[in-house]
Amino acid sequence: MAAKKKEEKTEFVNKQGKRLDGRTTDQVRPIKIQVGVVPRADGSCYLEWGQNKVIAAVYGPRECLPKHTASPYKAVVRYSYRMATFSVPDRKNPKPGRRDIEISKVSSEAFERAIFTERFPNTAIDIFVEVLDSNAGTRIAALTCAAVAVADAGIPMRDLISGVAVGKAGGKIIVDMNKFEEDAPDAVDIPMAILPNTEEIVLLQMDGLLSKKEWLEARGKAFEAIKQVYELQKQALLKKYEQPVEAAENGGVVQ
Amino acid sequence: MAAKKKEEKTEFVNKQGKRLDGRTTDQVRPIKIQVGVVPRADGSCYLEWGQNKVIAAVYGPRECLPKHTASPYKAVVRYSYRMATFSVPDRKNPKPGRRDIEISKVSSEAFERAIFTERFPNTAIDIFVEVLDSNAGTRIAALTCAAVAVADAGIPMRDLISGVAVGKAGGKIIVDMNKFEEDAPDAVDIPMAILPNTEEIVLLQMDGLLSKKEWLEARGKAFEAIKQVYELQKQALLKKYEQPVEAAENGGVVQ
Amino acid sequence: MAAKKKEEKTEFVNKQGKRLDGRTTDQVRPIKIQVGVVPRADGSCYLEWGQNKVIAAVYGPRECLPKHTASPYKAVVRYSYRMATFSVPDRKNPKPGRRDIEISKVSSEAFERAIFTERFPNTAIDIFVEVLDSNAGTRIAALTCAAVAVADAGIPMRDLISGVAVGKAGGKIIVDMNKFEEDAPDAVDIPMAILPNTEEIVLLQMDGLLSKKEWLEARGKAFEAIKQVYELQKQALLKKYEQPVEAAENGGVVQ
Amino acid sequence: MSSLVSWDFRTDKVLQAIREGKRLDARAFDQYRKINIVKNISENADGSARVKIGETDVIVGVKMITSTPFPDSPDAGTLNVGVELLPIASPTFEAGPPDKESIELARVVDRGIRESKCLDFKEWSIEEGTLCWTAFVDIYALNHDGNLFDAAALASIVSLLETKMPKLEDKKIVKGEYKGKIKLSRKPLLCTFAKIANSVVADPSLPEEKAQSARFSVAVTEDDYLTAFQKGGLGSFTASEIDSAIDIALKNTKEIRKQI
Amino acid sequence: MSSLVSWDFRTDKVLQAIREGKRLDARAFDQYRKINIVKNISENADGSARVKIGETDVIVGVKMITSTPFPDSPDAGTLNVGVELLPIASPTFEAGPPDKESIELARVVDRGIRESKCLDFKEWSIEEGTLCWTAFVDIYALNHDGNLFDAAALASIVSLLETKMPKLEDKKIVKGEYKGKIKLSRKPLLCTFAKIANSVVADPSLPEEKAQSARFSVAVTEDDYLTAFQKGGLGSFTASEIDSAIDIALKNTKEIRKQI
Amino acid sequence: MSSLVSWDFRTDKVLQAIREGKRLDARAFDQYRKINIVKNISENADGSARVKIGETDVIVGVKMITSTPFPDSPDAGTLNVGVELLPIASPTFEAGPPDKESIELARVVDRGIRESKCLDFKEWSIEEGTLCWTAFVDIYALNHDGNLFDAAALASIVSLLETKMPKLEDKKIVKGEYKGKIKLSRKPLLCTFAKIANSVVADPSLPEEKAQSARFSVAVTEDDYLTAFQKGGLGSFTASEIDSAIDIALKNTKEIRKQI
Repeated sequence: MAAKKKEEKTEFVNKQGKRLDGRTTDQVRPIKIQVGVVPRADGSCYLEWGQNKVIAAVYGPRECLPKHTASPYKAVVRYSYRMATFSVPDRKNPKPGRRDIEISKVSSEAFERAIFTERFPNTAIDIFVEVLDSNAGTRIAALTCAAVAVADAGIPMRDLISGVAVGKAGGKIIVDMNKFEEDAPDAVDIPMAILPNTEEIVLLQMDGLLSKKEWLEARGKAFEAIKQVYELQKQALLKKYEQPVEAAENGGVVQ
Repeated sequence: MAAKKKEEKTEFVNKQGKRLDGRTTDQVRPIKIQVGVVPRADGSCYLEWGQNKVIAAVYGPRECLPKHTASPYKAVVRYSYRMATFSVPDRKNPKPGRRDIEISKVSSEAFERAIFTERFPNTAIDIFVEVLDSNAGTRIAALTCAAVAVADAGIPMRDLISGVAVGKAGGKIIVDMNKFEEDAPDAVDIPMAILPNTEEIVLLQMDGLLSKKEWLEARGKAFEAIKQVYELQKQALLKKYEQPVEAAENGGVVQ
Repeated sequence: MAAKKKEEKTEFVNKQGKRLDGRTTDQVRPIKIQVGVVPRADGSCYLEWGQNKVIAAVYGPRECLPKHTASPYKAVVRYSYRMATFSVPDRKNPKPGRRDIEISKVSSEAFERAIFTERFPNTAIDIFVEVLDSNAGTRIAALTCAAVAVADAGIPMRDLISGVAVGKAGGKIIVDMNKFEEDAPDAVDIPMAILPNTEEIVLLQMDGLLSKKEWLEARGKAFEAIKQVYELQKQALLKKYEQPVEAAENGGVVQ
Repeated sequence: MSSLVSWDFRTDKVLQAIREGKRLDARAFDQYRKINIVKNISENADGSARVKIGETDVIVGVKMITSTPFPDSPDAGTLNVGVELLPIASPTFEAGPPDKESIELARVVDRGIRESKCLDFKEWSIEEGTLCWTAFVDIYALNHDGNLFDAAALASIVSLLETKMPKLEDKKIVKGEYKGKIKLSRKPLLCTFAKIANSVVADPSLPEEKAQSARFSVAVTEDDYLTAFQKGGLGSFTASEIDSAIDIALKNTKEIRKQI
Repeated sequence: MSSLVSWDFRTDKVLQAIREGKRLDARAFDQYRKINIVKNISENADGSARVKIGETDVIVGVKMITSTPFPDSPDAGTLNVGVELLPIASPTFEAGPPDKESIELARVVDRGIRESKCLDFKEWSIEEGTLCWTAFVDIYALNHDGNLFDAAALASIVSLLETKMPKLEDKKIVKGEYKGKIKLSRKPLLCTFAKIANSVVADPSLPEEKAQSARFSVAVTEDDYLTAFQKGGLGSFTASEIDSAIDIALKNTKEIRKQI
Repeated sequence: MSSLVSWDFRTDKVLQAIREGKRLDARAFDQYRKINIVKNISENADGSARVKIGETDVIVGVKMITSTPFPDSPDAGTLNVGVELLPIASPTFEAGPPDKESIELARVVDRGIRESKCLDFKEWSIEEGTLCWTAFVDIYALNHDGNLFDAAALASIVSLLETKMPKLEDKKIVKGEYKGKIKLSRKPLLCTFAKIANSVVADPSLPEEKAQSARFSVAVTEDDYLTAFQKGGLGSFTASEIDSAIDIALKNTKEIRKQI
């Protein structure tokens, strides 16, 4: 939060509409998804999103302990977002911080909407996500990866969860900001996730100074980008059933 | 405890028998009590004692969890004394310290004597007190406030608990020391609480260098002062049933 | 582990085969053992081994709480190795560190082998050891002391556990290293414990640079030394039933 | 004893009313409860306030502390927001280290203030790289009757507006002496909405919170900037529900701001 | 196995005896059990002692450590008393961070010593504002047979009387070298009393502690000053019971002090 | 769902096979599963690797951090090894502070590396007594299928071999700039054995670990030194079993080292 801001004069989008990393304002970084990378888990997924690398595993529905935390009406979803100590420029304290806890909370709530929890009373569905490398947008990368892992576990969902972080840098609304853009002096960050078929918003956060008009532009761009993410998630799930999962000679990444 | 001591030569009581804040050696600082300030609680009280400001709420008798801490013979009284971070000159660490824990323990024990706990086996009576502003004598202000809150909750008691801190500064025995007096080089602090009708001592602590003779003088002054405190507690309880509780336009304080 | 190493040229064993404290390479420091020093415990022992001083108490077999940690097949052995803050040259943090936890774990496992745990299903056997003074070899002193305490508690064992730390300093394999020897630049430390009658190894750790040949020499010396320790343990246990335990006029030490 | 009230029963009543276009306490869907603000309620705090929204009661105190700046902002001070959901305030709150509820609350209040850039942290540098001011804003819930978010955010801003900057001598704070109030260039306020059945209402009461499927909070400034969003709860919002909530927030805060 | 003893049965016996003016172990109401003191039981400690009162067994070690003085006492050292009720000592003690029992015990021992002003903390200043001595007095219970308070306080004073001041070179401690013992101008001792039925007895044994309704401790010096009070337990004391306990404490400590 | 597998049944099968001189996965008693190594899997790490032994999957990242040297080694840097048994990796792993299993694992990996003297900590001194490099080696289990010890140790050594030393300017790290790799003079590797029935097998799989009575690990270097032993588990080893395990470790590591 107290991150160093870049010089005011940096031009984040040039006259040709290109960003410093060559992307257009609407363009998402390359995404690679591999399903079923943790044999011991009920469902799992490895995802790369630009430099971000995350792994997710799902256990459940299983017994909900301690018992007083269970619900007789539905499964409890417990989502845990964590970052490896080496996944950030400065070494992260291994103890979960307040940011980790907040992200885990709002992400749990997104999955409570997506999963048909009412079908599994008195159980817990545990979703664990670990960030192995990072460059802005990890909470959305984690959520997107976790949604595929939940599907891989065969847990019935209303829809996958798909998301993107839109934002502002140098006065321009751009999609899927990278770390350099996130450090713009006027940066605004808007992580957002929806159930793509109904366009219900299940996660929405924002920080920065944003006008209502800018919000409407950002929201529009986000919905477009999310459609692309959704297609990649579906393709990865299909691929699992088309070809045998290969051992990770290539580092566990589908090219 | 490692507080800075004032110059040896300070005269804490002048020839006219007046203290630096104008009080006599026997005089208690102004006390204001308002009953029933926390609508969600079973009983509550807000109290100002000089600069000290404390709020107390009582919940119970209620289920005692975890169950192995309950008693089949009586209610368990759990008293929690805490200070807001901004209630002291230096910012207090929000984590309860050893002082908080000791005060909570001896105050719990005082209430175990005051309350007819044997009438509520297998339950807990939870008393929470938060100090919002402080200037010496907070544990007694808290206890006095809590006693009114317990009465407001309708929990049967042998008697209210009333208390005062007596002590020594500049060689003189004085009642209800303020922070400046507490920092005297020869300061002695004696927090004391009794059941006023039977004069049973239910809380007694002391630190400082005190002769037996001085103790007897201090004890006598304390018993006198406690009678005044007791009257104010009873008046506040009566007032609740005489007039409707007003919203805290005046900061929750009865003038 | 980051301990300061002594000058390379120190000669740890002289031409007469004597070490700096006068011992031979095979000689164990003086050991004193007193059985039954904690009246409230089910079994107990106080042991001095050179400068090391440890006290052990055993409670159990008793109820195993929390219940989900119990086994329907056997008693659970819980061994706790702790060091008093003042038992080391620098004051030790009172919170158990990673070293304490590791030593407690491997020692617990040694006792799981020694005790006929299968005779006491659903119970816990708690072994607590506190180091009061130290000079190298405390984990073995603690284990040796605890074994006597377990016997004193009347808990049936396959055999006592007896141990010694062998090692290397200045290129020589020596038995029962002291702190000065442990700080040799080429020091190797090998704590080892066996059931003496079957010569089963129940605890074995090592750190340092050691050749296979040196290991064989060290192992041989260790087995010899352990026999002496075993005799002292047996003598102490016999003594308890021969003479009444004297109050600790002499500091709780059998001369 | 309030803890014995049947929440299921009350939830049904809230839902039924909302479906009929009403609220149990007769407010309009976009209407706040009565707000009461008392300033400077603790002398030992450098700034403090007590805010009630209906019966929801929150107290905030600010302490200005000298500390070491962050390595990546060596010439700037900082802000630290903490929340304690005191067990005084509700039978369901427990003492102990901050849980996820209080952490979320603290972080949303923090973002609303920080991201509005109302505080010029550069002014809080004392000596580059070694010493700066940190404002510790500590929030205590005293009675929970719904919408602690907005009460906490409002009490925080009022407390900061009252906060005096301690005097320094030899880089040490002189107790009880001050050199004027700290400066705030904006007054961001938080507005929280509950989605109940298919409606969205402002400033939810406790029974409404129990009946809500989702929560949305937006922090707005007097110059109509949005500075923080937070969606919470198990349900979802449509895009148009969010847009409409933002409009109501911009309108309501103009009223609330008059009371500060 | 001692943990299986029926305490209810023993409590009845204690109460019956007290009502008949007797104690189960035949002591007078104001009489201590036999006290045994062994000094210097740990070479790595700068001072240490083991004290038994009856079968109650406590060990204390002192470490003199260099540290930063408190901001409000830049020219003084300080004292830090810790207690561990080792699970060795009783089937009811559990390992873990200090609980309220051990915190109360530590703080009462601390106050008794500190408030007697027996230690001149100014002498422990090394460099004003930056370096001073802190005495860490760590108390370990080895066997609990009642009245750990007095055993802990006595072992602490004996340990401090034996404590040597480490040598300093370049503001760093030279291991194993000392420049004489630290100075104590007084020897405060703690006396603890149990109220059982309507009587008050000195030095309660464990069965007496189980039967007591309340506890009172007073620390006294050889020049007849009182330096700490602490009432504990669920019951109460009359003023005259307190006064009488103080008199007994002043008398008993004269005897105990001869053994130091 | 893997957590529902009957381990008792699998354990019986393992034991039966071992008694017949076989392993369930048809390996020889001294044979490792297939090892797969991927280097540099995290750009933000200064060195990193992912190692699979069979389906056991471990990731390690190294961060070089400037810190204060230990008082007893003012002219040397140091090593800090941490392990997180992520709940991702097994239904029986739980989130939370390190438990005794992960502490033992971290300390055995640490000893194997440190005691081989492969790292010259003196080279990591920046300014005597005040500043040095600490290598934080953090190990994360991603899938647990037995023998996490060897996978963790191998991934740690590979990560250290890849670790670049950050550039310093004014004693501060320049993000993303490096001055070459750190030096390792040896490559210690850990070999772990399971005692099952009366046999000892190398590189136990998860079903074999469930069936084992005891575990023995030995770290060895390319110049045939032993640098760490660790016996774990409820059972015991004979001296000749230990000796034979050491010989197998010296042999197996020559093969494994070719893959680094």
